[in-house]
Amino acid sequence: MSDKIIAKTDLRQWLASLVAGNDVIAPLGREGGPAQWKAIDGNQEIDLGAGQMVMAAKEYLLPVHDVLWRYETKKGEEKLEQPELPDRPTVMVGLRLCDARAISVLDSVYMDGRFRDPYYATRREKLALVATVCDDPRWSCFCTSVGDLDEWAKGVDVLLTDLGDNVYAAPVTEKGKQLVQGSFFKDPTEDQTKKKAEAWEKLKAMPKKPFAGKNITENVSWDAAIWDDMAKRCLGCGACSYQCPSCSCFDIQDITTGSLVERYRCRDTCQFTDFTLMGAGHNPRPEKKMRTRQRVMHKFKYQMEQFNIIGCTGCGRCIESCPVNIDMRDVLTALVEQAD
Amino acid sequence: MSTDIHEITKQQMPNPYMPHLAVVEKIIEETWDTKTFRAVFQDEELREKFTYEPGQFQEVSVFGAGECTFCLTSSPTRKGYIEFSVKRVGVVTKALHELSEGAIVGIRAPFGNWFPYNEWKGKNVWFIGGGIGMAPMRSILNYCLDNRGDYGEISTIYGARTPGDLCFTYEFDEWRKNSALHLTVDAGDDSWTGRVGHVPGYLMELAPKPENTIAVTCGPPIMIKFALQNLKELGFEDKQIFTTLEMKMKCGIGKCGRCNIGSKFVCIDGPVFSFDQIKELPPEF
Amino acid sequence: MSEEITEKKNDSNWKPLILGILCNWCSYAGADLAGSSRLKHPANLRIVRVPCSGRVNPLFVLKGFQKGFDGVMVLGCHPGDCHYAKGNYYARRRIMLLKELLQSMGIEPERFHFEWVSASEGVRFAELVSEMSEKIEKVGPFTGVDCSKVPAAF
Amino acid sequence: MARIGVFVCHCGTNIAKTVDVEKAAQAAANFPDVVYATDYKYMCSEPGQNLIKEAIREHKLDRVVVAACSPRLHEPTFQRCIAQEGLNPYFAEMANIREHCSWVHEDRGQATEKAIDIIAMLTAKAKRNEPLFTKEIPLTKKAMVIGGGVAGIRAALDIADAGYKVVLVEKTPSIGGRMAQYDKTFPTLDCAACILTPMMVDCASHPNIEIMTYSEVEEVSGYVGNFKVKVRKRAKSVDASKCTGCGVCYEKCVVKGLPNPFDEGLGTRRAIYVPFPQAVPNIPVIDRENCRQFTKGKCGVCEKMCPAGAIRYDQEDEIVTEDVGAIVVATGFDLWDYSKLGEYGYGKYPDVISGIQFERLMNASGPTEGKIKRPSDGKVPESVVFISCVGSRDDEHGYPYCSKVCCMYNAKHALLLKDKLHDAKAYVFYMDIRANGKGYEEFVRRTIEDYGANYIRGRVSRIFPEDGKMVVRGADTLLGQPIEVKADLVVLATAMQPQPDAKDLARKLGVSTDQYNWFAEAHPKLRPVEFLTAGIYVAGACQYPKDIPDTVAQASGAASKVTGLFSKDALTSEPMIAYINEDTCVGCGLCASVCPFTAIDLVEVVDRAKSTREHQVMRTVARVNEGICHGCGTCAAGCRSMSAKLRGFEDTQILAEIEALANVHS
Amino acid sequence: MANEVETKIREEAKKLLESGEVTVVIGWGTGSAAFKTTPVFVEKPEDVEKLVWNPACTNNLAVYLPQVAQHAKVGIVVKPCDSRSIVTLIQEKQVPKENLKIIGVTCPGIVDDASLKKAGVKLSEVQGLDWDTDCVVVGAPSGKTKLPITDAVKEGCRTCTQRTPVISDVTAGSVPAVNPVPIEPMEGTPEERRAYWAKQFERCIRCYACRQVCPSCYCAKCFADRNDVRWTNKKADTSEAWMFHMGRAMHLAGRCVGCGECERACPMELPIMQLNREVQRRVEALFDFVPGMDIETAPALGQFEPEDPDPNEH
Repeated sequence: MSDKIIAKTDLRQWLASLVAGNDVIAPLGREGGPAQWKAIDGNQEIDLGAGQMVMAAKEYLLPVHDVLWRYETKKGEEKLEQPELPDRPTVMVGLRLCDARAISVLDSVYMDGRFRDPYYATRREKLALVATVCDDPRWSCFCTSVGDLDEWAKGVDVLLTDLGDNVYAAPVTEKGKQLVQGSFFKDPTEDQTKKKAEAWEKLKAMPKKPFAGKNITENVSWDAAIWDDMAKRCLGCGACSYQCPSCSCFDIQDITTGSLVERYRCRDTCQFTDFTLMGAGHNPRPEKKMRTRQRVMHKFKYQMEQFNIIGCTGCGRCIESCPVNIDMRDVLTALVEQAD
Repeated sequence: MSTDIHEITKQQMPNPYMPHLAVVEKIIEETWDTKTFRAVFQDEELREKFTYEPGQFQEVSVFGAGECTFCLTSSPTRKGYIEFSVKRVGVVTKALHELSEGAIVGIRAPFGNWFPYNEWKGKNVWFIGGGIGMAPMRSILNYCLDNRGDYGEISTIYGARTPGDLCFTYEFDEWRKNSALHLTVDAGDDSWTGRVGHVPGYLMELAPKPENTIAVTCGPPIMIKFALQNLKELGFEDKQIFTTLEMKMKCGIGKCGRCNIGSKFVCIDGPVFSFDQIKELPPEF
Repeated sequence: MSEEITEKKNDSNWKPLILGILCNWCSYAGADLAGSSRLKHPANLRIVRVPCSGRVNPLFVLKGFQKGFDGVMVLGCHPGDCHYAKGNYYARRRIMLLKELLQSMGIEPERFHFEWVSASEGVRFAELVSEMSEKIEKVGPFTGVDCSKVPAAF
Repeated sequence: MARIGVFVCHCGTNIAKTVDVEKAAQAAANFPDVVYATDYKYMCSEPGQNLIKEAIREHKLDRVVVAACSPRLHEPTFQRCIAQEGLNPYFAEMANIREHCSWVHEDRGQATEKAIDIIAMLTAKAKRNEPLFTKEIPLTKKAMVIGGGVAGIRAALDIADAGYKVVLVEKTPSIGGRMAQYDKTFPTLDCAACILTPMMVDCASHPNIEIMTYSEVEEVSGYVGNFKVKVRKRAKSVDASKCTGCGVCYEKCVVKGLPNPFDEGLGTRRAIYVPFPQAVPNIPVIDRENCRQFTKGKCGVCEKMCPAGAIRYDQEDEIVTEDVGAIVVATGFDLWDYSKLGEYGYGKYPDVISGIQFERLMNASGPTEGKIKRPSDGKVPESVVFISCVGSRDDEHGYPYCSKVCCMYNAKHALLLKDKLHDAKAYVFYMDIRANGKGYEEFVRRTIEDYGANYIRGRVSRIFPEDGKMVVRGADTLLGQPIEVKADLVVLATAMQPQPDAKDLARKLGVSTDQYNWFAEAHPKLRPVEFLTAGIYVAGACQYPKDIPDTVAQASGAASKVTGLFSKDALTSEPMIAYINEDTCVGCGLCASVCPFTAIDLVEVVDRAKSTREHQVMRTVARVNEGICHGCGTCAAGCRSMSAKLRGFEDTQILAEIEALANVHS
Repeated sequence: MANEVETKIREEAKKLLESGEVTVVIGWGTGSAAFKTTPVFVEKPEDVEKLVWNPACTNNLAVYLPQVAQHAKVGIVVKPCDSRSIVTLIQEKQVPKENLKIIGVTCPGIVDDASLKKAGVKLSEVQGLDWDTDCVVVGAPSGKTKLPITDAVKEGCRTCTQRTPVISDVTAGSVPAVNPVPIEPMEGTPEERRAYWAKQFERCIRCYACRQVCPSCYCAKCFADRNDVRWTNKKADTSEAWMFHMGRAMHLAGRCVGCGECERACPMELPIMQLNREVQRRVEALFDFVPGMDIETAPALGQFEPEDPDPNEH
């Protein structure tokens, strides 16, 4: 496709032009806290260099809190209503490939399963992904050990590469091509194209972990010793799953305000005791070991069997957020080593 | 199997999270802690065309209290209404128990798979149920009875803790008319003249022959465990034995992740499983 | 929320809405006495009756502010007068701490009042309601714990 | 969900005048789960209650909210009402739109809005009401009466006559109380002793009554039917089982001239004494503060003289614990100390005395053997001034209330003065004459008209001595001119005030007092002899100034309450008590440590989640003793995991009220 | 500096395991990065070499005790703040004292990812961490950097006044000479403060990491998880988050020992310690109570004095 170059000084103008026809979601710096995904109006200072965001890109597709419907119970006025979903095309700018890949994982669950999730699907179908190539992986990153970045890059609409003063914008899809338009875009020079390719190769050359290239799905075993070790340390918080770009489980709750009942879904995690606790008190996963195992096996085995996609993109958020330093890379290494 | 009911469900529910409004037409007090609700959809067109398969489940909303999963205890052969039986255990079931006739509930249905009754044609069917476990089997039992000619011998063993804990007593006569009904209780009372003892033991006494026979069992885990052992002893193979699994569910459509066991979701791959299928699953039950 | 608050702020008829949590034996009885003595006071207080100020879970007060009431008042028996002997002493610890914490959280001290009112203090009760109403009227409508107005200073 | 009926009461015009009751009912009809709402003139009347009952039947109501007066008034009424229709009584809630709304607000719009809010709150609460049930708790059929005055004596006799055991606890060495000090009683002029002494004797000889004199209540624990009262029996230094009451000891005692409180300081007693000749029990006590044996360590005269060998210098205070099912508080009153009042001489003029001192002067067994002599020089007075309202109706120096009996005893004193000293002049300064009892007004008129007492309407501004007389200067407000009376004796009708230790006792009993420290009854009209604390009753002037007829009537009332209580085989427990959700309790013990009644214990239970068939794992949880719990909810408010709960005031219910209010306003 | 302490920890752990006094020793072990440690559960004497002590030993290991030590003899390595958590747990009957063998360490202050980043350290380059006198030494390919302790440590550690464990069977290390930074009360007008907190709580995603790492949050059912009483719902809403954090702060009143783990665990960087410290400051001023110091003293809200501060005088 027709790759373009845009000067960093023009980025803001480009985004402002996108805002005219799209809802634009971008990393917005917040005082006193990490940058967050927010809808921008074209005037804010957005931070494409924010790097990997604390909250994954699923934030937009699966908001922390998503109203499913409202029911008015007032006598004679009973009415069940679905909230309006966005009808404008939406562009998400600045997400990393790991997050973009995670959206493919979410697509499999929410779009390809037997039932299609209307809330997710409506947002997803209108969503274009403008991803950025990582130039400075974090200590916790391991994307190259769980996936093929060339393959992942096909899942976005535009791929941006930081070249210093300029940004190299490569449209991947037709949708992407529509976005990379405007007088501020120029054709890249040969040198720029070369630099872009180097950045890409550099990223792919990131040191690999022992489990890279192994068939993790086959190595994840129900009886592995690592489950006991994890369970001992795990505190059962939800930080890993809440931040995971591909974790997709949710809870459904009702709120009653006067006569209005609102049903919403919100984030939930298989790491909470309550997750599988049934009304009568029975819990099929009462022990922490069962819950930690479930999360890993779901990502690396069940999701593969169901949708032929691994539910982990090596973003490293779970590693950074785990208060007891349970490192997914160590877990996978142990699983692979045990199998060998 | 018949046409893909999931396709029908999708047509019936363009947004699977939006419940259909239904009126509670009748409430039957089964036992001290269990009630059966008969609900009728408000939408007349839906009431006419609504269809489901025996063994499928539904999500029932009590507005404000939340939603809960119940199997359809009525048989699709009996049109115009749906039924579900509720044991009072938690917040939603308590709210349901407090409803009176005429109340409006939300129903999302039908979900999940069903008993492969077509494959059972020409075979004998034994239903082995305990307590509230009779609720999902009532649907398929009544279905088989309404298609009586398709099946061989139909027998039911139904047990409960006490005579007062037996549900659906008002249908016993009907069940006895065209099939065999064997009742047992763990502890009788003054008026109880029937058998006293556990279901698995009764099963051994009655000793159904495995040839050309299907066994369906549902009830408390401990009962299923021993019923299964005994069926094996009688010569039943895993694939001849069916049950319906209970697991916490929220969405009912394979998204929320709660009822995930291995690569299956109980809500879309189940709740009906044969024991050879269950054997393939991780041992979480 | 913000529109609603602006509306309230501009509404000359705005009257504060105060949640009162009163112990049954002393303060609720005091309020009853104010009633039977026909002691007029502003119609801003809404009373929740609890058996004892010891029953007042600080979370009730927090709930009140979360729900956006302009003020919350907790009244109990005077020390030594508790129908249950000691409930109000425990309440005092909890509520005094809460009172201070609410100040840290930026809820104006005028909005939370904790006081002893006995069954015979109908006059005092009526005065308290009047005083608190006046104070809150001065600080204005409560903009909520998720106050939409974020000053640039922070 | 619930099917709630809302019934808005007009209370005649009490509510309807200020609150638009129709509008309130209409608003209520739209609240969640309300299926029926109406208004009616008098909800508590029989037709009103029938209306509720019919609505329960017709609309299949399962919760009832009555918007009317304070639940402290009529909650039991409506609980009974719905119970008659088969509903659990605790499914009734009252929205207080009278005391808290219509009576205190004037703006109809605002009052109506508030009433609607209140109804919304209580409706939301009612929706979450759970059926509550009472339980049987044991009952000790023995009563304690605190205070051995005429009220205590009457109550004790009534209870004892009904066949129940009574312990009568009296602080002083003898029962009899104030009335024993009086000479005659108005308006019949019966001799006080003639009435009282037989009652005292009856008490002493009654097989069901145990008298503990010189004793005080130390500590009260337990609850209705099951009180445990610790009583300190102060050391009398006399062995009651040996003493014959011969009186040799006090006749021979060497410490003389101690002021006798019984004579209000006008007479004297010795260090070992009986307060008055008719004392019951007739057993002397040693005043250890003045006894030489105790102050100097040597004397022993009484011990030597006692023929029965009953003197016990080594006797110690004894603490006894009494198990009783009910307690009657009849501790009486004290008199205001007029020495606070500068105008009347700060108590420094001996011939300005109090009414009760005058009473002792007239009493045949008093310090003057019934002869009226003025304290300063023993002169028989020729003119006596009686001043009423000394400390009463006087917000500035004393109390704003009327002491109720002063007008009558002023009249009595004037009459008796004239009766004894026919030529003496009696002047009575008064503000108003309040003679509103049976035969009272006639009595006052008799004093004035038949006995010629000189009644002067006005206040005395100053009393000062002049030429051996007391000059009483004041104003005659009827004539509108200043007046001065020269009197030999001035008698002040001092205000009645609570006993100085009333507050302490209230604290021990867990009952309340009013702003003056008078004991506060549960309700002045509906429950005038009961305290809010079940099983504790009030009689006599410890509640408020009373005359003897009222005191005795109330004592009998309290006694009948006690006998009513004792007529049951067992008590039913208060259903609104705490309980613990043991599934979520982690046994931290906070609830137990904050429980004012130590009603919570930590117990070990099997941890089902961790136990196997072979190996039982235990865990600790809290458990409420339902007999002891009073339902204050201090545990429930403290429990972090919300495992401690309070029936009737559940978190769900209180939050529902808060949220309902927020919803009405959102 | 850490080495002697580390050796002592290992010796003591070995003794405990060899003698059979305990079945497990909970301590810190090498983490998956040089600036990380992870809790380790040492069950065999030969495994004591897994135990480490360095400025990254942030976990308050007392959090495991209610689960692990309720019915088993357990050895545990604790910092001063952790030891105060143990006092609280014993007081509140969550751990029997007789089941514990406590190896205490003196503590100059602990670092975490956030504090290092704030001090300008590039995490991916960190190769080692140690203390020197009033310094944290950060090893990197480019050499060692010394950071003043108060600049490098976690927020809670900067103000910490307790440098030796309050309860322990043995204590390793000498008392470090570190001067705590005084705690400043919050400034600003009420409106500014409220706005400040609203902005913080707005970020909360309700993952409950703060609660799960807290040794004092051992409730079997958190008030926030109750579905019979909706104290707060899971709606991602500032006021709901306010309700949760305020409720939690009140529940920790007089119980929070200031270990700072909640703030460290928070992925959204909520200043939870600031909130807890406000409560703490006031508990101390009102009731003269410092939590976790003495097993015999009843918890601040589980007792009262008739002379407590009264609303009428305050």
